[in-house]
Amino acid sequence: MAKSPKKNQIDEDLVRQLSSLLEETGLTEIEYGRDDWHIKVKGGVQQAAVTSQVQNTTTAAPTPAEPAPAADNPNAITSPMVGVVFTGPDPEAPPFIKAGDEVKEGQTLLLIEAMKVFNPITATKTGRITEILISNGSPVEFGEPLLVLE
Amino acid sequence: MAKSPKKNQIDEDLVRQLSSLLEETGLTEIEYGRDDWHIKVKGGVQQAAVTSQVQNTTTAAPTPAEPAPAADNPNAITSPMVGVVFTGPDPEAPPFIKAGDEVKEGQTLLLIEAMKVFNPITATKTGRITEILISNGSPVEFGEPLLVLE
Amino acid sequence: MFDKVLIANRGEIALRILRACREMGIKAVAVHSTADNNAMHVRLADEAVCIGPPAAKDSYLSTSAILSAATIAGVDAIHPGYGFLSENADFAEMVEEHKFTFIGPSPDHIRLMGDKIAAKKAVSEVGIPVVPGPDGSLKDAEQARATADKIGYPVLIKATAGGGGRGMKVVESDAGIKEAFDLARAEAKAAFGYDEVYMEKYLAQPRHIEVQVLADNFGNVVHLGERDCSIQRRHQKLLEESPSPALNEAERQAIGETVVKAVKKLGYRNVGTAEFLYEDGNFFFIEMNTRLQVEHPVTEMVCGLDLVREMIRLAAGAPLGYEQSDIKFSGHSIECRITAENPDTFQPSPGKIGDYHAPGGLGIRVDSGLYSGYTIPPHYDSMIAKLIVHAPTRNECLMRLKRALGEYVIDGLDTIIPLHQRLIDEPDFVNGDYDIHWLERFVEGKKTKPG
Amino acid sequence: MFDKVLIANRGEIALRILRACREMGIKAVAVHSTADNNAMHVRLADEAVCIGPPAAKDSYLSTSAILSAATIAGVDAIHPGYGFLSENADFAEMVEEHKFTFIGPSPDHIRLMGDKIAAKKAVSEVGIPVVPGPDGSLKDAEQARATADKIGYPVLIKATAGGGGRGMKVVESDAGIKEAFDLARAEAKAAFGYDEVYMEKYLAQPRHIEVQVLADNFGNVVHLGERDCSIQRRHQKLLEESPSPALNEAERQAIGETVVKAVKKLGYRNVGTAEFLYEDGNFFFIEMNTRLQVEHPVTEMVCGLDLVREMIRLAAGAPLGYEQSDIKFSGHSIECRITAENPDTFQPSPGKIGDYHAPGGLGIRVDSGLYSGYTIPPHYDSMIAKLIVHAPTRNECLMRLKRALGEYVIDGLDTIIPLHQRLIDEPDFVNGDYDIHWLERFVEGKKTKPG
Repeated sequence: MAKSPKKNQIDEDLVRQLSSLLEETGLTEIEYGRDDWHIKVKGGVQQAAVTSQVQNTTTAAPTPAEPAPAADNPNAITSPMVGVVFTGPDPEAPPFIKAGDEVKEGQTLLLIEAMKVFNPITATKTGRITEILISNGSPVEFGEPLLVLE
Repeated sequence: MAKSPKKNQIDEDLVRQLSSLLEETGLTEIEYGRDDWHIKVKGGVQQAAVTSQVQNTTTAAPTPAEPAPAADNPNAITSPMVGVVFTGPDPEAPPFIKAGDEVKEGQTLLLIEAMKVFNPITATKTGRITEILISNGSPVEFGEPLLVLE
Repeated sequence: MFDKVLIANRGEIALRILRACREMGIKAVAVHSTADNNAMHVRLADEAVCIGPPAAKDSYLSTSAILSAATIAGVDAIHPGYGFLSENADFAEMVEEHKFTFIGPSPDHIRLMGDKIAAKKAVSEVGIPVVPGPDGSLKDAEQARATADKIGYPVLIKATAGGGGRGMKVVESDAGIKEAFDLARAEAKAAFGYDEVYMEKYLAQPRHIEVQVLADNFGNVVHLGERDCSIQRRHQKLLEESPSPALNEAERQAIGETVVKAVKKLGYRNVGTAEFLYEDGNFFFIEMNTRLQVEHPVTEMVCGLDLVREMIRLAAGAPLGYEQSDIKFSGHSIECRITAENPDTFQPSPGKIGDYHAPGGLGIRVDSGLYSGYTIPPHYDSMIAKLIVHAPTRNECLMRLKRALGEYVIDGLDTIIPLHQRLIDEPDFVNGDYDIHWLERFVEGKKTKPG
Repeated sequence: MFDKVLIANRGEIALRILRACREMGIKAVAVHSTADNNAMHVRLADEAVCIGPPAAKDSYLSTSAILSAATIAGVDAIHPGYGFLSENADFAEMVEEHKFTFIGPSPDHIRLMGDKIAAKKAVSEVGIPVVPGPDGSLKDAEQARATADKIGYPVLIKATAGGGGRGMKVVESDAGIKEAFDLARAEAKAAFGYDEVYMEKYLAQPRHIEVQVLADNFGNVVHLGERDCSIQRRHQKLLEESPSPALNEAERQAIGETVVKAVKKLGYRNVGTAEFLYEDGNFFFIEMNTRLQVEHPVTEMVCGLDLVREMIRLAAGAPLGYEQSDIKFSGHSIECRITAENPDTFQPSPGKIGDYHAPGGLGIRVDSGLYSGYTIPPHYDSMIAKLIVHAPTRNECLMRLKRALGEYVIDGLDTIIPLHQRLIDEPDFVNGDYDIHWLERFVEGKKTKPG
């Protein structure tokens, strides 16, 4: 077996041999070295299938559902319910807040209408609205980010 | 292939070769080094599914088929056909050879009977029989190791 | 016909309904909790709306969240599947108030059949045989004792709001009556927030046999034969088959006609199942399920109808379009419910699916949202797949089922597939000789032997 | 009945046969080349014997290797599947000489039908309509020209030993006759080592419709209706359906009875398929396939029989046990052959399967040995799976097929699934309005458009 491989030449049999050794031994990694050369092989990690499956099944699906990216921004205020979001008390009135506004904890920022009931979304802390992620009258899912308060 | 890669220069063929090796072997990473150069490639973790699937489907299968372990010993002489192996010219006669015997290249070691025809298995080189892996009259698959000649 | 239907459910039944919608050219809207973001029915849906956190009460049981989603998505109708809100009359009513079509029976019938005592009275009035027992609830242990003396021990004390065996107690003799009465009340209270209980004659070794019916809005009703669901553990069905090995053609026809007549008289619509206990050739009504059932596929396999498709058609106001004489039964079908549980200890085993490979070939059907890499959320029912097999005869069906169970690979967690494999090898089962207590005894027996 | 059967094939059909054996309680012995060590049928087999290297000629086509394996394993019978040795009369003969049962027609019938000219003559003598043309081979270009003048252009020059379109040439006019004759001879020589060719009338826009028959060893014969296999590319079938959208009930019965009568007269046994070209209400015999066919599942779906099971039963000497009047057809079935090829360029795409997820639910059948992580060897046919769909009507069948193709995940290589998805959306196909040239035209058309 493994005689020292010639300059810059991969000894494929050596790699294959080590790979079948992985198979056989159940090891996940083998590193082997000689004075003037060394080799290291790693076996597969189970995880793999998952993520790729996710991508692929999603491809296969006509219209994949996007998980609500709530987690994306720790400062994002997310919707506590599915409904329609309103930026002001009524269509004519100006919005409660706009990007850049300083707001006080407890201050009403938006309304979410569900089952004819208007639920106020209030500031979780005193701070500044850096971004508004929704538009007036748009439907929102549970957990959907509405705006960013920093 | 790969001539010695110059300083700060990538030998693309070498990378391609290793990546196809990943593909082929189902490895996820190959690191390969020499005094004056070294390389390491990681594959999509993908591969993983293979081996585990192999194990699992096999578990689910009533009686999994074992791939002929021909490769196990480079000095093993394997069966060139499916058939029944005989250690001597006829049931009464003594076997052609026994473990420990010195044999000459071309010398008949065994007979394999397939379709009423007896096919001689001859020594591929001059050497010593270190092991006999089959018993007289036993069936053998294609590629099944018969004996070890060193 | 509807353009868009909301599926107010999850798991394999949500996928089942989605597939029917697809095949009818109807857009399917999935609603899901955050725990189901990657569920197969969510991925394959035309639209998906996240309606709440994992806890079912805040998502799949939240009428307001589901109706808001329906409004936003602009659907025409809502299919409730089974479980969750499927037998909630108030929900069905709200759905209709919001001008959506509820794909199922009328709220009134759901309400009627939801009250076990009222249901028993109602169906017996239209000619369905019921279990001997007073048709009133029991006010105290004394009345319970008196009633038991009248109908004779053993007796069964059940929660009026019952279901799934909770608030259900068997009493063998006078001695145990008070304790059983109190226990049943307590359990009923805990399970249904409502402690009314009633009593009926307890049958020693009955089979569970149920009759499937379909009814349009014009009084046309057909039955689709029976399902034998006697293989149960803790009142949970594990394996169902159609036809029942216990019925002969005459019995089949007789009970079918009885149920059809009754359903017509009740003015019942859409889909329904009359559940019976069957002992010594007699049927005793248990309850009427006003929804699609988990085990509906075995009926589909033997009568060639797509029940979900039919529910949608009928809900849209289409007439049945066929009569009893058009219903042809062919072959035998068995369904194995595959749960993520240890086959010996029944420990739930949620987690991530490693390799997944469903059996294939002739006569095999798999209804499941599983895929390699999917993580089964711990918040919901442990049923993860249904393996349904169809063949010309029961014997071929058993051989095919055995073959298919052997091919099924669900890696990364425990499933009860090994239990199914053991039980279909049992002579009793092979001979169709089992009652609703058989599996409990079998499981106990097995546990003592090496797994 | 047999105790042990050797499956002399690979891929999905080996698995198909293995499943039938399992369900009949017969031990299945797989034989395989070193390239198929990890094939699903090898893993699921009761016994597996490696018979040679990847090259088919040294393994799946090696009669001696297969018969040695059969001897060693001590089987009762050998099922040849399709392709490989399935229509090799000498092999069938050797199998019987070795005292094994060959699961298929008699060697004599295989030999007769293997010779296209003799077959045409034989079947026309028992009343099967054939394509106009002399029943002798052509000795030279001159005779070819004379014959063409007689039957009129366009004509088709075909290899006597033909199959799969090799050694087949269409001649539009007198001008092209010599070149076509020489080419056909050369191709025939190359493909079959035998350059005899013959001529018949060329049909401009025929459909390929074939009739499935089953015959026992006692002269009982039934037909199982027809399959329409007109969706072909380079003479390779891609999609098949039953019943044919082109036939009416009268035509179906007529051709079925004609074939049954003929098969009885020929004393034919086991399974067989009479292939016809169909144009303007007329059938013209092409050839008789003396084996199980790739597309047999669509017949199984509509008539409820397990063809492999029947082959085994009949080979074991069992009588048919039913008559033509017992064969009931229900619904519609379509099979999509899924090959590992680029859907636009048809470049073969062997390699390792990444994620694999087969469609499920009502009316879906998948026959395939694929699994996640399996490496498709480059040495054999590119067909890796068959998706078979069944529904009450052709329209529902198409909707279901569309749904199922959308769910099918075969990752890591190209498959022609996208081509199937496109073609079932084509109005021509939806209307059943296609002939054997339709797909070629469709594919050409598509190629010009963005993929």
